[in-house]
Amino acid sequence: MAIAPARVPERGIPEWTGFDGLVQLISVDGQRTVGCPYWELVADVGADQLRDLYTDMVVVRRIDVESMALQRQGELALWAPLLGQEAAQVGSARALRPDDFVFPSYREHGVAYCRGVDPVDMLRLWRGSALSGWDPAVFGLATPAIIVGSQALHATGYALGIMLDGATSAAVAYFGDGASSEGDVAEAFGFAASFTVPVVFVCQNNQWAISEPVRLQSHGTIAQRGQGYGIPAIAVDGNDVLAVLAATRLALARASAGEGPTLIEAVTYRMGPHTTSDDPTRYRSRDEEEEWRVKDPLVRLRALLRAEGLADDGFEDSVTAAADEVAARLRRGCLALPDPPPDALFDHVYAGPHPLIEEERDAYAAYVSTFDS
Amino acid sequence: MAIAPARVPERGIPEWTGFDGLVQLISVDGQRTVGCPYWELVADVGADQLRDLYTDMVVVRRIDVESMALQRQGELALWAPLLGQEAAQVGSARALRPDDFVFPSYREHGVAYCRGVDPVDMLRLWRGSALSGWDPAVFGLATPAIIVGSQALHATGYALGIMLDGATSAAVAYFGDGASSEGDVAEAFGFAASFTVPVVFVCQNNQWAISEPVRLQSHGTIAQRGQGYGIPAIAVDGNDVLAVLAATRLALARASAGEGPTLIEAVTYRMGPHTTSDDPTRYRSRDEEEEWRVKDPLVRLRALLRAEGLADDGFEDSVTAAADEVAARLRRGCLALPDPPPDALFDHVYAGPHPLIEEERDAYAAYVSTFDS
Amino acid sequence: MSLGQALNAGLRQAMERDPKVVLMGEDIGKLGGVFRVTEGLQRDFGDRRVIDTPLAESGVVGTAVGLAMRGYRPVCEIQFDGFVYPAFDQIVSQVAKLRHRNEGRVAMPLTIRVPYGGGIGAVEHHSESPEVYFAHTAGLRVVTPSNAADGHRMIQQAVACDDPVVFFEPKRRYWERGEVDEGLATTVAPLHQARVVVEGTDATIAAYGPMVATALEAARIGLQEGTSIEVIDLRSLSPVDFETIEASVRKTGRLVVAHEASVFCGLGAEIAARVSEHCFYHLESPVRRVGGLATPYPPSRLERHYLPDADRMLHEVDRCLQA
Amino acid sequence: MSLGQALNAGLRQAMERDPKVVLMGEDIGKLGGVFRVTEGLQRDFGDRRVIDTPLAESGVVGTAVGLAMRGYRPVCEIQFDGFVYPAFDQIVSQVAKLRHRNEGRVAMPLTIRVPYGGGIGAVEHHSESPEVYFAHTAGLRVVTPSNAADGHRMIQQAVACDDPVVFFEPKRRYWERGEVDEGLATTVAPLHQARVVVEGTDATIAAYGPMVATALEAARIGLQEGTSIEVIDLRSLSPVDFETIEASVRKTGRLVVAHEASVFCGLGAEIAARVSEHCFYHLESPVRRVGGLATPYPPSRLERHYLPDADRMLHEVDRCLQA
Ligand SMILES: Cc1ncc(C[n+]2csc(CCOP(=O)(O)OP(=O)(O)O)c2C)c(N)n1
Ligand SMILES: Cc1ncc(C[n+]2csc(CCOP(=O)(O)OP(=O)(O)O)c2C)c(N)n1
Ligand SMILES: [Mg+2]
Ligand SMILES: [Mg+2]
Repeated sequence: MAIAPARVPERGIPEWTGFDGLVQLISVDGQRTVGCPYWELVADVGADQLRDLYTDMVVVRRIDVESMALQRQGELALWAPLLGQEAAQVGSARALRPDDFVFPSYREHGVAYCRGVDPVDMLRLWRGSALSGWDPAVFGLATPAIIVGSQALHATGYALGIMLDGATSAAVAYFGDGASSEGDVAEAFGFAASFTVPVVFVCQNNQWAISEPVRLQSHGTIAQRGQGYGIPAIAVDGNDVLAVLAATRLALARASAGEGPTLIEAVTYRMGPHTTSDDPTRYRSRDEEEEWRVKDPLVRLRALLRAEGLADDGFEDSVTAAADEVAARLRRGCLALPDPPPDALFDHVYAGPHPLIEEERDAYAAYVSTFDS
Repeated sequence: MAIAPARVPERGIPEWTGFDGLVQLISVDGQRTVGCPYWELVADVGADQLRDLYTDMVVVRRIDVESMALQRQGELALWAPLLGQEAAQVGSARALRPDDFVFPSYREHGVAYCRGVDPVDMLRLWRGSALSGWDPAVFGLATPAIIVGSQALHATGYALGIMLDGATSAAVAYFGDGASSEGDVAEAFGFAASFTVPVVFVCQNNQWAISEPVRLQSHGTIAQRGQGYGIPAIAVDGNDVLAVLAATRLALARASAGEGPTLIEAVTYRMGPHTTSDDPTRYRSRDEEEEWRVKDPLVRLRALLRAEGLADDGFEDSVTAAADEVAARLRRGCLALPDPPPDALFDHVYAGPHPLIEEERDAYAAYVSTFDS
Repeated sequence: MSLGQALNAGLRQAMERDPKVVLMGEDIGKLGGVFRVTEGLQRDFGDRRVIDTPLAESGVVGTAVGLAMRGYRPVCEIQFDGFVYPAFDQIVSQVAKLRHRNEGRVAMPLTIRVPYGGGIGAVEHHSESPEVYFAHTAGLRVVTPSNAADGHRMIQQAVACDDPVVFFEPKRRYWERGEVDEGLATTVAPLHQARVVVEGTDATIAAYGPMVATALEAARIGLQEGTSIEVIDLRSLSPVDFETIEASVRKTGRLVVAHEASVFCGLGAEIAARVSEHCFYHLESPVRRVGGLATPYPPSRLERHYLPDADRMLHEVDRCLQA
Repeated sequence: MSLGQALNAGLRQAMERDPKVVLMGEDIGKLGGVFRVTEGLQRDFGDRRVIDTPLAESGVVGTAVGLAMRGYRPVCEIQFDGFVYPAFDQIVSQVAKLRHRNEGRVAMPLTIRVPYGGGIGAVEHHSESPEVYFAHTAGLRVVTPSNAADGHRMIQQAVACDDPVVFFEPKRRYWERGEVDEGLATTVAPLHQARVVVEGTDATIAAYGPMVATALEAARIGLQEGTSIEVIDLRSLSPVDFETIEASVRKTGRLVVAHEASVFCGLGAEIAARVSEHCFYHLESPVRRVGGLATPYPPSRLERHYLPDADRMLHEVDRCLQA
């Protein structure tokens, strides 16, 4: 979907306050909005691409559902569902170019999927069989950050490296509305603005940080926080995959053109619990959940496809079948994930030799051997 | 000077971009600006008050000069001069009410003076005879923060306490342009906005953080940073004591009225070195220093007083004499500051009994006694 | 009642006793904290005494400092051990030092609650044992209960204490039940007093927090195998109640110190160093330490190899006995 | 040349050798750092390799992490010891753990330079010795040179090291001069190797950083008084070269560990614990520790009472000899 690298519109970041002050290309009932200047950024997205985006979103949701099930069945220690955030993740990730580098949080399974990560590998961390699942360099995707907000600085530093290299790619940091309160995110804004580095901050404002509503973090918008640091910000309907795609393309184009950081606030909703350990009934209302169910990003894109005759039952069946296939593979792969050997404890703590590690490795082996005998 | 508690103007924070986008009541050449809505906030400031403000500024500068001299003579370990920031400090501090509570940085000698702290007590910290100099509760003034930015959170928490108490006073945090990059300051903005607490953030943007120019911290203004968090901000000519007084009164009035935090960016200049250890010739030009010398806050207020016939040679001589008297007392007091007894090492580490402290206290006494014998 | 419930009850009593006690933290209100330790407290005391904060740990502790200066007695919750580091600066440079800096003119009666330790199959950063960072920091008190009764008493003492207390809660023991006397005065034992949980004669195991139950298991097994092990629950990590430990070592002549944290420069080092010095002529064998490895905390499928269990404790006891 | 100049020269050589070496920090450019350790480097290598950063320590280290992931080899300067704490989270949770987290697929060749220790009459937060916080943290290497020659060699080794190194510089020794062989290969000794600086037979003093010169003074005085003291410069605090220490203790039978940091849970605890265990039958007397008090660092007019001096070291040596 990065096929048509966007140019930075001459007039900078277009103003658009069509829908709740958010950039929106597809309305909640699946109509194309009229007059939004962001359309020019996705002018190349035709029928096939729309169907691909839909397929991505369905598959990603299926991965999420399957992982929830695996957790409920005791196969995963934990899972952080992305339900409801498929458009924000797929839309932004599909705008990325292979040489961009992403610093995700723990909820970006959709982003990881779009970067080409095998869903089974995503589960390593959640099953507890590893602290990571893939080679960051291969996919241009760091291991998910669990320390909320820390990755914003990593992305900024990586972007500084891109700038020093004279490259035209970008670093992308994903984080949540809650994370925007952490000092690290603020420092990342400051460094990124000060150094004018090619970084895109994608904040998925899913309305909640565990039990805390976004208004507890910020009375204004998160987009405004970035602007205070001199970072142009785009507030976008995060349940509109095309709008997110457009905004991300614009941000990446700005980065590549040497215009520095952009903040995208993708306004969306965490339709599920924070993680499988969470119980949202303690802190939010069914009414609110219902209100957002109407804005479901998949429903909306399907409505568009249907309205424009781009999808029929046959297409949908094939998408479902593809998603089921991915889910089946995921389940098989999960169950087959091996436990690491105990000796792996000592691996990769240091690159070079380290007497204490070697000593403990030997002691551990000796200790284990007392049981063998 | 807190005599006429300001009311919050109905229209909120008045816009005023008369001088470089800054609120200004006295022009660089000592003229009253016309039409600035902030005048109504200082309508009660007559001849006597203007002369008092001038006296404060002269005395504060004299304290600073004397302390620099004491450091050069080896009587202080270090000194952080406020030269050039007298208006920003006196103007803001004179707006404060007795029950407001201030969290200063290490450069706020002028604020401390206005809060009633004995200048000799200010030197304890710089002489190395104590880590603090006065009782914070008595003066409504915390011990200066050396960890840059940390005090912004303390002020926010204190303000939360004021709010919980249902009191109408405010907490005030002073920090610099450099500090505005620290995560703690950002978190303070976030908490203050989220809780709507009565705190005033006074950022003295003196253009430099040691050797780093303010543009390295922020491409926009510091006022904007606060606004991004939803905190109304006032950018004020920090070398204009009346403008700073007006802005601070407005901020305090907002706080007392339950309208929450305000950020004041007082644009000023650090005319001296960062501290007595610093050598500004390494990183800034004489031209720049000259440019700001013209804007000297004392010169400006004197020009106004002279132009309006509020000061004559006799008045100025009496001010100088008063300042010299303070300086002489300061010098005598400094030289007389006692070293703390070694045993003080163990005092006040804990409120309650602590076996290890007692053990070390005894061991130390025993060790010292080996030399006596 | 469980340890988690005991802490909840203790907090409730502390809040009832002193209106200046205020709780702050992420998700402690309606949710009652991710471990439900503050469950029901916002409902009963209101959202001005049980305050959900923005998601920023330095902010939580830094604003608590200001609240304390205003005369409040804040109790901060850090959601998990691994999230205390963003607040490290405020804890080390402010909380720990403010009283000393101000020559006693400023009080810092702050409690910082930190669920800590492993063994619950969690993802990274949720199983750490950072206690020694705080124990090494002058000006702080560091304590950790190992059971419901101590949790109930110690949290009240910590909140009532005029010094800052970092209060480590052994999260994998939250659900373990024990007798709690809710009427118990908070002054029964000083907060820093250790306890001999089981008496023994052949060797001493000094443990704390989550490791106390494990040490007790080791002692039970030891007894079956004919070794009489004395188990000490340190309860306080700064200061450490060396009197109790040294008295035990003078009796048994052998000491094993156990904790989940990495052995290297862990609290066990201080205890071994001190006991080796003070009990030099009473030790029959070197003090041995059993604890976490000199590696980051592993993925949870490996944690049982990382964490000391009763077998590893007994292995070290055996080595003491064989020396 | 002085230690400060030696570090400057070492950094220069490291930058010449590897174009991926980038320096970052507050005031390190035109000013050359408050201690002038980076003096002239921005002039000669440009502001893309010697980068003045905004005033935020977590930001400095956090962006360095990203730079390292991009293939750079960042060297961060923290202006003073007391300002490292805002970066603690990034150091402990990211820098230390990223390689392990990623099973070796991510390298973290980062150096964090920290001027540390007291004795220069500074105001609060400018005289701290936080080394044990880092030594206890798995995944980091922690080193500290005591003299110009080591400074010159070790900073180059640290920068070349593929692991993160927290590099503590004894600020009160910056101006002390020593011979430096600028042509010296960086591979003469492994970075973690300790050194017997002065040989002796009656007792060993193990010291590091600023305390090495003090220990040498103690050894000189001791010799005049008839006591032969061996002095070891640890140089590396994680890992610790126990071989060298234990060999010395097996010879002298007595050990005093000295550092400026608080004794309680300081690095000396680990050394005492380990040596007491491994040299149990060689020790003629308990290992003794001399160091900072269990109090915050005092106002500078009291620092000489807080900091170990040669007399206090000799006092502990005497107690060892009398035991
Ligand atoms: C530094 C830190 N503090 C606390 C946590 C615990 N925690 C994990 S996720 C989370 C909420 C994050 O909310 P948000 O940033 O909005 O992201 P979301 O979970 O909604 O995707 C919290 C408090 C953490 N992981 N790291
Ligand atoms: C956390 C922290 N980092 C670094 C320092 C060292 N330092 C002291 S003052 C200063 C510059 C502060 O600049 P600014 O905030 O603009 O205040 P000013 O000195 O100009 O009044 C620095 C870097 C510090 N004291 N604390
Ligand atoms: Mg969220
Ligand atoms: Mg400044």
